[in-house]
Amino acid sequence: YADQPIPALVYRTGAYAPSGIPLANGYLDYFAMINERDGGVNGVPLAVEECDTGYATDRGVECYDRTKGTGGGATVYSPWSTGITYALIEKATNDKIPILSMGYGRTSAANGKVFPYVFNFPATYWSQATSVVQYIANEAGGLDKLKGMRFAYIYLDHPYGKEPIPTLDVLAEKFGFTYDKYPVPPASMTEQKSIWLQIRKTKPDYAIMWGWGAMNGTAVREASNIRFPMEKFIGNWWSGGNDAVVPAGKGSIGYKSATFHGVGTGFDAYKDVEAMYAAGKGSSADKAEHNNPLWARGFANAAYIVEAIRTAQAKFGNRQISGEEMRWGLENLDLSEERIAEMGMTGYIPPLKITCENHEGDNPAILVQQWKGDKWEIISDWVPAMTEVVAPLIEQDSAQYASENNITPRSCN
Amino acid sequence: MEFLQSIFVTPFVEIVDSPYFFFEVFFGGLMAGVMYSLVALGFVLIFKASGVFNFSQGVMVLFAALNFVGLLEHGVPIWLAFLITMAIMTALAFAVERLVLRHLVNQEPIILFMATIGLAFFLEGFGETLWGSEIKPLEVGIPNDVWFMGDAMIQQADVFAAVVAGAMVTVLALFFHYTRVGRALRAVADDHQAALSIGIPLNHIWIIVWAVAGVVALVAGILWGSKLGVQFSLSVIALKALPVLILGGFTSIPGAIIGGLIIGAGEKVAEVYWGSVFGGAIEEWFAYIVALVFLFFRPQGLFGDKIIERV
Amino acid sequence: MNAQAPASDKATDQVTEKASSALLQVNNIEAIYDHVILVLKGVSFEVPEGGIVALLGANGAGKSTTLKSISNLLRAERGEITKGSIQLAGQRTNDLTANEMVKRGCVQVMEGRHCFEHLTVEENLLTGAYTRGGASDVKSDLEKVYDYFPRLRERRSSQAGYTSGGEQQMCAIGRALMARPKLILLDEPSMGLAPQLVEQIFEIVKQLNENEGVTFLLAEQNTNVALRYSDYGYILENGRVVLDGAAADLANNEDVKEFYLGLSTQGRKSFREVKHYKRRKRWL
Amino acid sequence: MTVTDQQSRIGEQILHAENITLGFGGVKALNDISFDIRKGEIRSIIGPNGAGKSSMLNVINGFYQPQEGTIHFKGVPYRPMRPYLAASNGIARTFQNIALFRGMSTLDNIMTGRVLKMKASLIEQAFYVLRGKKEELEHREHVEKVIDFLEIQAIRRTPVGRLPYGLQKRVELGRALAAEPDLLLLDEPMAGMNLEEKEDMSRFIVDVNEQFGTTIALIEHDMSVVMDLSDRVVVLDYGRKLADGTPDEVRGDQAVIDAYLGVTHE
Amino acid sequence: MIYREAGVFKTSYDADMALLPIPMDKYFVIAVTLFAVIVVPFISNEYWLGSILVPVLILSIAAIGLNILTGYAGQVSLGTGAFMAAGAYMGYKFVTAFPDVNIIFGILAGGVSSAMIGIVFGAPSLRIKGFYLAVTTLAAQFFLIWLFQKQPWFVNYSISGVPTAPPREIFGILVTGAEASATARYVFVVCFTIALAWIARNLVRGRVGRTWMAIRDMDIAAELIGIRPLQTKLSAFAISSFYCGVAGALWAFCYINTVEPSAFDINRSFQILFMVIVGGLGSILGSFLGAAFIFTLPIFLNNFFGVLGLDVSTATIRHIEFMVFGGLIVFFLIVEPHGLARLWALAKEKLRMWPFPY
Ligand SMILES: Nc1ncnc2c1ncn2[C@@H]1O[C@H](COP(=O)(O)OP(=O)(O)OP(=O)(O)O)[C@@H](O)[C@H]1O
Ligand SMILES: Nc1ncnc2c1ncn2[C@@H]1O[C@H](COP(=O)(O)OP(=O)(O)OP(=O)(O)O)[C@@H](O)[C@H]1O
Ligand SMILES: [Mg+2]
Ligand SMILES: [Mg+2]
Repeated sequence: YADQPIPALVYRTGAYAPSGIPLANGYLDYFAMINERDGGVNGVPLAVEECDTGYATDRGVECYDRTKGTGGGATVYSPWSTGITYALIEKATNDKIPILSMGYGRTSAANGKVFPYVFNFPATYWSQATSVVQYIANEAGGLDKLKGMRFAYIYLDHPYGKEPIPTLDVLAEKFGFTYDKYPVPPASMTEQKSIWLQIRKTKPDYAIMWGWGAMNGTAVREASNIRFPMEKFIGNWWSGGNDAVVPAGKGSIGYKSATFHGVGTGFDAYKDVEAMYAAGKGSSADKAEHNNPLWARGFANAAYIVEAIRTAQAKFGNRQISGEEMRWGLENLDLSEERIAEMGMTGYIPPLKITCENHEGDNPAILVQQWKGDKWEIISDWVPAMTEVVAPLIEQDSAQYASENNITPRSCN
Repeated sequence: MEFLQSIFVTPFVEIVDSPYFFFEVFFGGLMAGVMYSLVALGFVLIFKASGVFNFSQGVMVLFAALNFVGLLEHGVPIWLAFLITMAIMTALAFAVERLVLRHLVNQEPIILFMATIGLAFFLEGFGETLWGSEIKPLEVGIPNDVWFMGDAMIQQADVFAAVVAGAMVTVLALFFHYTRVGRALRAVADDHQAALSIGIPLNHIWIIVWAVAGVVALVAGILWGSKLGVQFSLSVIALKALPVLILGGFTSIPGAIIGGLIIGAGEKVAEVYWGSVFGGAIEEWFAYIVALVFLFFRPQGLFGDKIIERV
Repeated sequence: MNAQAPASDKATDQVTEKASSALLQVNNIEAIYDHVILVLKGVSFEVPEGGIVALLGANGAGKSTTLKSISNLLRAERGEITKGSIQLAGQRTNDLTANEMVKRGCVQVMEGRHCFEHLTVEENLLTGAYTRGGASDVKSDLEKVYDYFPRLRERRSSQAGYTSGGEQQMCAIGRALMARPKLILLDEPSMGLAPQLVEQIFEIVKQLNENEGVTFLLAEQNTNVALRYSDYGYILENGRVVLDGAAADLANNEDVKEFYLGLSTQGRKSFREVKHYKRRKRWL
Repeated sequence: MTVTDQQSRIGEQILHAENITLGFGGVKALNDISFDIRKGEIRSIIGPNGAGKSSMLNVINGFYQPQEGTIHFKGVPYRPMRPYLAASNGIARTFQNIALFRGMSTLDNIMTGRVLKMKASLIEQAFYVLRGKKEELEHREHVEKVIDFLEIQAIRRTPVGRLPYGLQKRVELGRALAAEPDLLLLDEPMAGMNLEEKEDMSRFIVDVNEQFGTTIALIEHDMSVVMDLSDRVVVLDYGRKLADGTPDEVRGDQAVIDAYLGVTHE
Repeated sequence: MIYREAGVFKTSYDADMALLPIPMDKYFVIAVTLFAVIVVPFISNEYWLGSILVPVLILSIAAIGLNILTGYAGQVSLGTGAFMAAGAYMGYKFVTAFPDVNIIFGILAGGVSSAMIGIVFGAPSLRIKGFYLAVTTLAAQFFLIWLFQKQPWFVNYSISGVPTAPPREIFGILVTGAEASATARYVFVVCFTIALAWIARNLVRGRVGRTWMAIRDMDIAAELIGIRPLQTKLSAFAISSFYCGVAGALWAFCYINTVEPSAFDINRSFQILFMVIVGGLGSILGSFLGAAFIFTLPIFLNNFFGVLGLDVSTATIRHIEFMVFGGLIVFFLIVEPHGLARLWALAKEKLRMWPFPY
């Protein structure tokens, strides 16, 4: 068999390296483990090729162009960057290579009719926003309690950070809470004094953060500086890495964040990884890093890809599969509890079913994790998204996109 | 109409009806400004003493901090780590002089500027190869508690930083103005060739300032590092130092600190009271607008040397 | 240094034996700018201890370049000596840095002032004494310079950048004196100075030379004055020494008279009367 | 030259400075100076260093704004005066410390002398068509005349930064001439030149003055040159006007001898 | 004598003032141009066309722009990225507002609006000089990017905030957007590049160019001989920004296919500045050399280690890449402060004198 080429657009350098490194390690570790343990997917070894984007869009595009041809055609891309994802959507669609932007990138890409080659399961930013609000409601004891609440929304002043705003507006409308927007300019992520002074003044019931890179750590730090109650401070899943809590030291204990997969060290799958480490293989990471949600996220992302490959192989045979076939694999991905158990990931990733029209998956949901000072702990069970809120937004945005780029949505039956 | 009001009326009303908060913002701004000054100071030193706009100052902060934590992580006691890092920064100064500046004597400023950017790239790569790009927490026992003045909250860490900065500025300012070497430094900045012709050893001079700037960078690195953790972004704070630099004047050490205070306080107050009107995140460019306004009246910055125009 | 170096070095050694009294010896040097522009094509001359030697020659002859090669300021202009050797007090100095030269007592006053604009006149002078460390007698020297140039005393506290051309010239010369050098290389000292100041400067040169035994090498356009004050002269024409001799002899040399002193047989002719067809004579 | 054809050459006042006073903080560079320049004459300004000569020129072409006094040029008073106005009124100058555009070739330097005479629009220049092209050629032709006149054909394309001092001064003169000025201000054009070059320079100055009838204001420290060339000389001394008259009058003046000439030597 | 300019005699100033007075140069340039337009598309593969040549050419345009401002007019600017962004966003607005106007005008519209913005931010240059000015141009950088982010109008209120470059055709061939073939995009870009380079050349050797250089070399003297500083500086800012704007528009439409702010952040500004300085201040050719060098060097290094097949982590590679990159910049500056273009010129001089050393 020819190997299954999987280019990995990672970033271990630049301003976002602290988040990029664990992601990359987790991502590569899973593939490595598959090769080590099972000699590849049904005997087809995975040929993973790193290309460091430094989180820069043009560099990412270049990486894509450079690697897409390797080993008979790349299987799938996970750009790990909203900017790069946006830049690649059309390119990849043209080249018939699927993109799995897992929990980032273009939310409306969840509409498989318009974006046949883009997948963003298991949950999108908009779903996440609703889940977070849902969680707050649960804490407060019901959605009705939201009425009259006041939130602070701290976000990176960048398309990524602004994505959930339309959703939040709808929710605010719907449940009668208000929220103040606090944009953090990318060029001065490390300078948030003014924001937190205002928060100290307005004393919001909850602070929600859509941050990235150095912004996360700074925010948590400043929050602890002004003695903001940490358990009322909840970040999205990209604000939930160790890099967010390290700078503030003890001050960050109690800080919460969303995640769409389990964290911790107990999962069976991890044991095989540790075995691999013992054998001196795998990434430079040590098992301590497994506690970092970002590592776990990279790991999960790889797991999904491998499962998609299996699915595709089931249809097209156990050989190297093409990008197009991979797309089919992703589109027909169906992870049952049993399968997840076989993967040794029970409680780590939720059951998931992708369809032609829905690339986000059938039950977007989040877990909420909390920083205990030495490790993260899951403190909630799955909080489902309010799909009824999100769906229309997705419709609207993908429709606009389709019209702008004169795309006629495909039919899924 | 009501837009105008939100610019010219509402903010002042707010200021009046919660003065404590205003004080808090204002003071917080001043303190933020001091942190900028720490970085700006490094720029000023090197510019004043060699006419080089040292863009690598930001990276030097990162580099110093990286070495410092790196050593701490290897169990070196703080004071020793500090000394070793100082030594490293001095060694760096030597290297820079030998390998870069020496060969660029008497070149146009922009060429030297460019060279320092090259240096920045190198240092960044070098530092991270040595110590990796992961984020590293830095704990050196800087007081992390708060004081209250009425409702207003004051971070002890900020005050600490301010004291340190103040001390450094005073020492350096005196050094430059009243010592023979200080005079020589300014001479070099004016005219490399003439300085050579009267026997000022450019290379020593450069080593001295770069070493001093290195130490300043180290101090800045420690203060910033214990705030943000030591990570790549430390090098980016250089950008925050630039408006401070032009406002205070490239060649003025006190200017660095005063510029810092003005910018810091200005941008924070603006952000808090006027930011929302413009949709927030204005402080990023506001600093530059402030600087621009000042420069319009004093093109050489508040305290910079006058730009001499003769024919 | 290139292949010829050793050879020329031997040559020098012989020279050294021959004239050991020479404080400065320039042996057959070639200087080149930007790796391509060859300016000095084998210049040799020597300056005796306690002498005043004049380098004469048209623009672009290479006078300044020669001085810069001696004081090692050439490198700062992307120039270099590709051949030959320079010896100060018998020691080869080609590879020294400029400030080592100053330490050894050889200071150049550069063509076109080069004051430190932002420093005051006084600070300029003080930096001149840099190599002397915190020497105590700096103050008195400062006073001496002010006595030489009273105008500087008046302007002592104004930034050099704002002083007039001549004032800057004085400042530059004064600054060099502050280093208490053994050998001063003066590049066009009289440029832009009022007549009586020109005289004055050369008087100062003479005094220093006589009272304090300072040696001078001056590149000067004002041949007339230069020859009156110096005791030996070399004439440079595009990169080569074409004529040399005791100042007095040169002053009486017909060609020098005509082309440098403008004294043809029938005395000095008016600048108005200069003829367009005037024959331009060159030695080569 | 005989008195008569001197009269014929020299016309009425072209420039008239009244009670010019200019101070910088402490120093009074110029103190209530009045003098005039007649059309077609060569007018020298001499005086000790720091007397205010260059400052005077700077006032005349509007680089310094005098605190007091007015200047009439071609009969019209002007102040405050922007430098480029002076230029467009026909005042060109050279500088004491050479102010050439070091990065540009001799040719380009002199071409810049003609900017005021070029009118092509940006578009025409961008596509090098119509006036854009025509002008370039016309003016190039004129500039070549200047180059020939100054005998600097050889260094046409050399970046001026590399030229030896003397030639730079010559190029600078060329740049001024290219503007075909009515009044030409020369600040120590012969400083740092040897005799031969001074002779050339004088020749150019005389020719410019005689052939094109350009009025010239000359600052120079070489007395023999000044005395030979100029029709009238004004002597400044630390901001004051010391004397004003024909070379011989001035040469005779005791005050001038004390303050400036010192021992005459020729 | 391999390369010769001696022995070439011109009979008219016209000939002497031609773009390239020396025949050798002329033939060389013509050859290269033809090669670039006609041959390259056939011989090079999609990766080279789409991911190396297109961006290099686009960046060259930006570099020429900055070179006009910094290299010729002597005004250091760190706001290039913002002016590119202006071109991109305004170009996008124009193209979407007038879907059936030829895309070329869309690109130019981007350039023009950028030029206007350039004038505004150039105004302080009258009083503020040198590095002070350089730093103030950062105001443009941050303010504009902020503006384009804040105002949904600039992105036609798309919720995602990152609109994709609409596909447009010329002669029925797609030239923008992702569907456009690399070849088409390349040809489109290369034509722009050549035209703009030619115009730039005309400008800098003509009157306006000379006034720029005059201001650069000695602004006071320039003013005293009748050059109006403000006009001159503003014209430089305008034209420079125009070039940057066009480059920005092309970047968005023909390379990354999206209009997103982070593509034009401050790092872009610096990248262009490197190109200009390493390439050679005050040289059009230099702009190209610089762009090619700065853009391809990291990629080359990155592949290089891969080729060596030595087992170093991508992180280390990237770090070494940084070190080598920085090192090389310094190295080049030391070898020749006036950049690659000057090296090229020196090489020619050596050739002229060959086989003599000097
Ligand atoms: N930095 C430089 N780069 C290139 N060429 C130079 C440089 N400096 C001087 N030259 C060339 O060297 C030659 C000699 O210059 P130099 O200044 O030594 O002459 P000079 O005798 O001092 O003339 P002057 O009397 O005008 O000062 C000149 O032809 C000049 O073109
Ligand atoms: N811009 C200025 N600021 C301060 N002082 C100035 C300025 N310009 C000139 N001066 C002073 O005014 C006086 C006259 O200067 P100016 O240059 O006119 O002298 P000058 O007659 O040209 O002397 P020189 O013959 O040496 O050139 C000098 O003392 C100088 O210091
Ligand atoms: Mg000379
Ligand atoms: Mg003068």
